[in-house]
Amino acid sequence: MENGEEMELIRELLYNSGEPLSEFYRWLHKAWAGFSVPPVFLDLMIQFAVAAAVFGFVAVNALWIIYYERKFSAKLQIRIGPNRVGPLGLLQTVADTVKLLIKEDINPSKVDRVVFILAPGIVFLGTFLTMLVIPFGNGLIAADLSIGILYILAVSGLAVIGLLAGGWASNNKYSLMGGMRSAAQIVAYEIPVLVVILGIVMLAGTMKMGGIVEAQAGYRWFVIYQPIAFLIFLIAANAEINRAPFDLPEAESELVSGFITEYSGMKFAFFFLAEYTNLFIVSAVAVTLFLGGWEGPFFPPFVWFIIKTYAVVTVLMWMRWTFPRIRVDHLMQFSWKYLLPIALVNLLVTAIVIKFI
Amino acid sequence: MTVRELLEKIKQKAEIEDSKEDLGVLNAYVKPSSLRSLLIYMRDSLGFDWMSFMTALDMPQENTIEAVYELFSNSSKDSARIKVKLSRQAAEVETVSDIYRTAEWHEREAAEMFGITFKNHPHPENLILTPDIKAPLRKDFSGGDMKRMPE
Amino acid sequence: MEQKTAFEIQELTSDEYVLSMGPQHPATHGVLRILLRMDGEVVVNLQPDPGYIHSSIEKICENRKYDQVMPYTDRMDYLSAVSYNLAYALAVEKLMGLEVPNRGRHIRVILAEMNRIMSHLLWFAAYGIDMGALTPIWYAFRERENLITLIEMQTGNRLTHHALRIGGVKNDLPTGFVEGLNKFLENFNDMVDEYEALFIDNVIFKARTKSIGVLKKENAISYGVTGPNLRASGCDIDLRKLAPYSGYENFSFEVCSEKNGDSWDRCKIRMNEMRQSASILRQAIDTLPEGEISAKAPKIIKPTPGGCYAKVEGPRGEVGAYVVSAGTDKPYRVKFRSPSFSNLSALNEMCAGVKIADLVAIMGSLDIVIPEIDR
Amino acid sequence: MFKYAADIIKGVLSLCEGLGVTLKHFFRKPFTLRYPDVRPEIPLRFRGRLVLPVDPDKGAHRCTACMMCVKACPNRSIEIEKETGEDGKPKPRAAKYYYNLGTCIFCNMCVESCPFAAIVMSDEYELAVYDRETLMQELTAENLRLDGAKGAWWKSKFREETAAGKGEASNG
Repeated sequence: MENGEEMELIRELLYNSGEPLSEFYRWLHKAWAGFSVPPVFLDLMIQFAVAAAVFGFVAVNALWIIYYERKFSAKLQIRIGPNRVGPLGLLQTVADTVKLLIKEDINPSKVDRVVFILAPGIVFLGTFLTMLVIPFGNGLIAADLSIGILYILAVSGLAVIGLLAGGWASNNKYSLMGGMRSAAQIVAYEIPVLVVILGIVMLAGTMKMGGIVEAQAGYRWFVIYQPIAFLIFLIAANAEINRAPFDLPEAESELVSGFITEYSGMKFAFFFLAEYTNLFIVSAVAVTLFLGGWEGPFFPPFVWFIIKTYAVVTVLMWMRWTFPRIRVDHLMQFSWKYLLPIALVNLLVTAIVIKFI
Repeated sequence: MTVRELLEKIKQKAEIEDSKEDLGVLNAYVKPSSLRSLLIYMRDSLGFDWMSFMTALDMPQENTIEAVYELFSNSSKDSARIKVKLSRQAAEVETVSDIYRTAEWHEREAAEMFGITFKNHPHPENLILTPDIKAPLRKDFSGGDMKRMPE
Repeated sequence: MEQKTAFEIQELTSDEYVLSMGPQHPATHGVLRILLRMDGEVVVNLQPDPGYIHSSIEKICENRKYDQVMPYTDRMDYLSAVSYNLAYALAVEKLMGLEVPNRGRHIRVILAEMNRIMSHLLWFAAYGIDMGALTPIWYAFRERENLITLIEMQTGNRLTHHALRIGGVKNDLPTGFVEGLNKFLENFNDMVDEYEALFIDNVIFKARTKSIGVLKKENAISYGVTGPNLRASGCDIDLRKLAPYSGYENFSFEVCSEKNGDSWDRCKIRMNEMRQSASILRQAIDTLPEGEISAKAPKIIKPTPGGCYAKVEGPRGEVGAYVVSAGTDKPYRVKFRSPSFSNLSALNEMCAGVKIADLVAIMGSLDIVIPEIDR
Repeated sequence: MFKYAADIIKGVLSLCEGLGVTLKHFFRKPFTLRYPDVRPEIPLRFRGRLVLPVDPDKGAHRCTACMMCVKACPNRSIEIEKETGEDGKPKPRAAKYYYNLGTCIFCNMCVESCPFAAIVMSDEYELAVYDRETLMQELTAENLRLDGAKGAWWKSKFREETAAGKGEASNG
């Protein structure tokens, strides 16, 4: 294959999404043709710009989501929440982040240094890569891969390596236990999620994120066809991102802080950032798969997407601040004895219905 | 059961050195050798199923340490205080932690606070103090920075 | 200084390891260390190691006058200071033959029951945190704050009240106290219902506490376990009923007890006890007698030689004070029998073969207060 | 199979009940006292730091150095130096009243024992300091004037006593 063809293929893969962005790319390429520089540099620059944009969004969104969670939980708990830094405490998380970034970064002497330092990076990388295929609006997607949803499942699996590595490298019994728990938990809950997504893919006939949303056009949202699947997805995905009531890997009252016990400063901030971005991603995927993505009246698609995502985020937070933590063996039982069988039955029924009706 | 009746009953089972009534509660001084058999008898036959606490009293002027066992009966609401006089220099008594399990910790506490040895105790190590502090609740204990109150 | 080792290394099989839980651990509620012999997540054996914050109050008391001991008794159980006050005051009054006037006894009961509710509310709050539910604490602290404000009006302090004196209480009820208490009691039962709906009846919570940490009746009695922990094992012993003190015989209330002796029963009992305490408080403020609040105690208290053991039903169980007088103005020896001390000693009995998460659930349900163990 | 379904439904219902409680609280007013901006109401009997206020009638403190508070204190937090007259003999008046805030347990025993209502526990509750040395306080040097509800209460206390002519009465 010639070099040009290959580039064309990659470009096709990356930019073949809906309208505005790819139009913009085409226009850029046309303009670029005026200079005598190979177009591969332009591609690289676009890649960097996209990466920077996604990173910026991840960071700002995480800051906002932390603030939102603190305010929301405060409201549930009849208190006020952050209200000192900035108007209504809006800059509280910014101040916290700055604090974390300038804090001393402690590497305990007995840790496995390389793995210890790499672990937060791996966890964050998995999160960051997932962000690339979230369809924020019609065509507003960094890379609309034809295997989008599969890509999400594959990449989000990276996080477990990071958590386990962090727990193991900390050389702390509590951390190790936390890491082990997270591995067991994510493996157990990946399967119900997979089965549920399979049903959606069957309905939509595509694995492309944009395609799944388009399959729901005309308010035929999959949540109407698959309400049980939606619930299973919410629960299992919540477990997969280690949030209460499934926050066993960090289980404060049992394992002190689980795998992040020994982490401080910047590395801790990375774990924290990944955790809250994961919350957003899970909600965004739920919106994409079940709630019609960006579809909605009056407002532009992007706004609708954000509104829906934050609605799901709110529900997850509501659950978090109400329920006690589940026990580790109950967690496994819940997945294998309840979620998985129900998800399988759901899948079977879906398959039969699609086949014969 | 009045104090007198109780005293009569336990006199048949154990060697009572001395006894007195203190605000309606029997205080019986028992020979260390018959302590265990007495407590078993009281628990099984007299219904004293409850040991409130076990502690000790240091009596330097008599050169003794009294081990105090406070018993209570949930059925008849009777109390009894069994005491054992031990010598201060070699305070040693059989453990009763297999008769009343609660005595296990109370004896450990008394052992380190008063320097009493409980024979056959399942966990003879210290419970509360570090080993460098010896018998602080004895009257003649003098720690580094202990001060008396103004009179 | 030699290190305390509960488990010898040789004892461990190759699968097992020793985990040191505490002295700084979110679930130990203070400075308590528990050495766990673990097999994966399963606790094989454990050994509590208290003593990190020992305050030697019993030694201090030997060097204080009888009335000066009273503020120290506050500090053993800072969650219900009045129960220790009361045990000590009852012991000294019995030694001196003092009779507390009716109104004084009534106020003592009011304060003691308020303390019981406060303590149970704090247990509820802390247990929520132990179990990973982060919201109950705020609701419980709201009610507790209302009560503390009332107690602060009466005694002048929020936790270490120093409310009682030998012979009675220090202060009469201030104006507005009865109204405030009435207002609090009005919707307190609804609040307890809400707590139960939020937390105690939750299916996750039930799964984590039912038939976990079972303490059999005969074990409970042998270990000297008292209070709600004993009553959960099917033994309805409550000193307020069994050996009434301070006029408890004048109030009608139920002794809450359950059958199974597991963690959930212990929780249920505490919730019910809060309702019963509220009912006692209602009766107490309705039948508050007039008159003196304190007997005339001599300025220098010198009881006749002898020993006296007085016990009261604290929120955690039998709180006792064994006061030995030698006829001087200072007690010869004061021994405090603290319920948490005995309750914690039974922990090993309940925890064989449970998971580490269950251990937290069991310890939380025992409601231990560390300064009470490290007197 | 039926039990399996019933278990799920029962579980979900109990979870919904909990969600309902938190939702109800979502619409309630916050219970928070916005502390540094809004100050809590301090009851009259509150036991804060010990103070030796200036008697407005006399223009000086009321302490006669009778040492009752020193003896009553269960923690030896008070020490008093008597004033010496020109003849070198001690006079019944405190020259220096040392109060150790670090060891004080706020039990109010000193105030109760004072026969002249000279000392009182104030409303101050923000007692943390940066320096251990400052915990040892010398109260006569403060020349503190006690105002507000507490001050009025204190004044009525000792005026009552001086009017009745008895030197000894309980306070607190």
